[in-house]
Amino acid sequence: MITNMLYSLGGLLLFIMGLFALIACSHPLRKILAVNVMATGVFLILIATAYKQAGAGEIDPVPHAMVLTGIVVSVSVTALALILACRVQETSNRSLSQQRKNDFTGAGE
Amino acid sequence: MMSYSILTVFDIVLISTLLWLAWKMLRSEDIFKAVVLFISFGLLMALAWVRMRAPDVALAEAALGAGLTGPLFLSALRRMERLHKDERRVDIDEERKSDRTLDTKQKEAL
Amino acid sequence: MSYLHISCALIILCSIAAGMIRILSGPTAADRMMAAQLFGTCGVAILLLLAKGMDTIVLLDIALVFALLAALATITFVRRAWHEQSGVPRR
Amino acid sequence: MITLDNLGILCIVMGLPFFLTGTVGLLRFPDIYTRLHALTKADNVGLGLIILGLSLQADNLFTVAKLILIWILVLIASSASCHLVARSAMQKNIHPWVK
Repeated sequence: MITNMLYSLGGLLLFIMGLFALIACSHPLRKILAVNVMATGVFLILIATAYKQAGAGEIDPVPHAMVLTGIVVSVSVTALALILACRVQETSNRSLSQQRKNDFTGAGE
Repeated sequence: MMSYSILTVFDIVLISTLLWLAWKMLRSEDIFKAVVLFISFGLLMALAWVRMRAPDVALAEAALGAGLTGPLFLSALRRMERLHKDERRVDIDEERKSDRTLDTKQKEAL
Repeated sequence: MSYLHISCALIILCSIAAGMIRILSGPTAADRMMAAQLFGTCGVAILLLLAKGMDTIVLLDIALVFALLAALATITFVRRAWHEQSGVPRR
Repeated sequence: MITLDNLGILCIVMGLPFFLTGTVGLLRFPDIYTRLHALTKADNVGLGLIILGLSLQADNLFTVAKLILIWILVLIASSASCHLVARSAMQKNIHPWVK
């Protein structure tokens, strides 16, 4: 019982940390890391609800299946988010330097 | 009873290491350090799944979380830093160009 | 459940927690990556000890995956992400 | 009384100081190459001793074969990545530490 409480508390703290970093940090890569940490916290709580001790009977397999699916989905979401972050930075950089060039040569006026 | 208590000590050390790792990862200045800490975080999460008697989840985490996500983050970091460097190089070129035009204007004025 | 194996795993876990200091304070990027490699090797040892200590033989397969994929991150790092202070001699 | 089980316990306990030495070397040594040396060698010997002890305690031959396969894989992976890091550091002009 104490193990369930311990891991649930750890998952809760991980979720809170990830939420805080998601709000407080501005770098896109760090936001993606924060979302990953939040997802891990949720998985930890889910698995901790299903845990039983070695002699205390069978473990409920439904949360395990949900977490397994969740891990795979989280990896694909991370890959997509990384590509989007790279593309966003590329586009904003290009538009920024283009804008500066226009300001410098006076073409924008 | 003895092994139960030693398992509880194992849990406490594992969870405190995980929380410390996550805190340092989310509060570090260097983004590369955060990515390396994330790889280590994935490895330790696999140990936590093993401890929760979920070896299927641990297998998925070891293969995907530690093996695939880390290289994805490293590649994305490389790409973003290269873009950043290119952008800075454009700026430096512009500064040089502006210096040169200023010089020619001054020479013409002289 | 075996008391000895789990306490050995606990000692190696403490050694991992000490190796984290090198990730936090590594002067170059390679030092941080090497500490992550230490996590891989020690993780394999912990998994093997827990497989005996918790009587779940399945953990050997997870240790196999660990052993294969711990090198992948290092190789990706060397091939694609290590470009700091190139050409600068360092004492 | 020396049984196979006790011999396995002895090997496992003997493997632990190698891991601790590897971590201390990683923390205390002065540059990349010495840290690589401590990490790669000490940890692999410690893992080899632990695997030897676990094979002495194992139930069947299949488990022993799997344990030895894991050790060979760890050896290959860690020596390959160690070599890559060291060669790449040499190419980046990072000089070895001299006293």
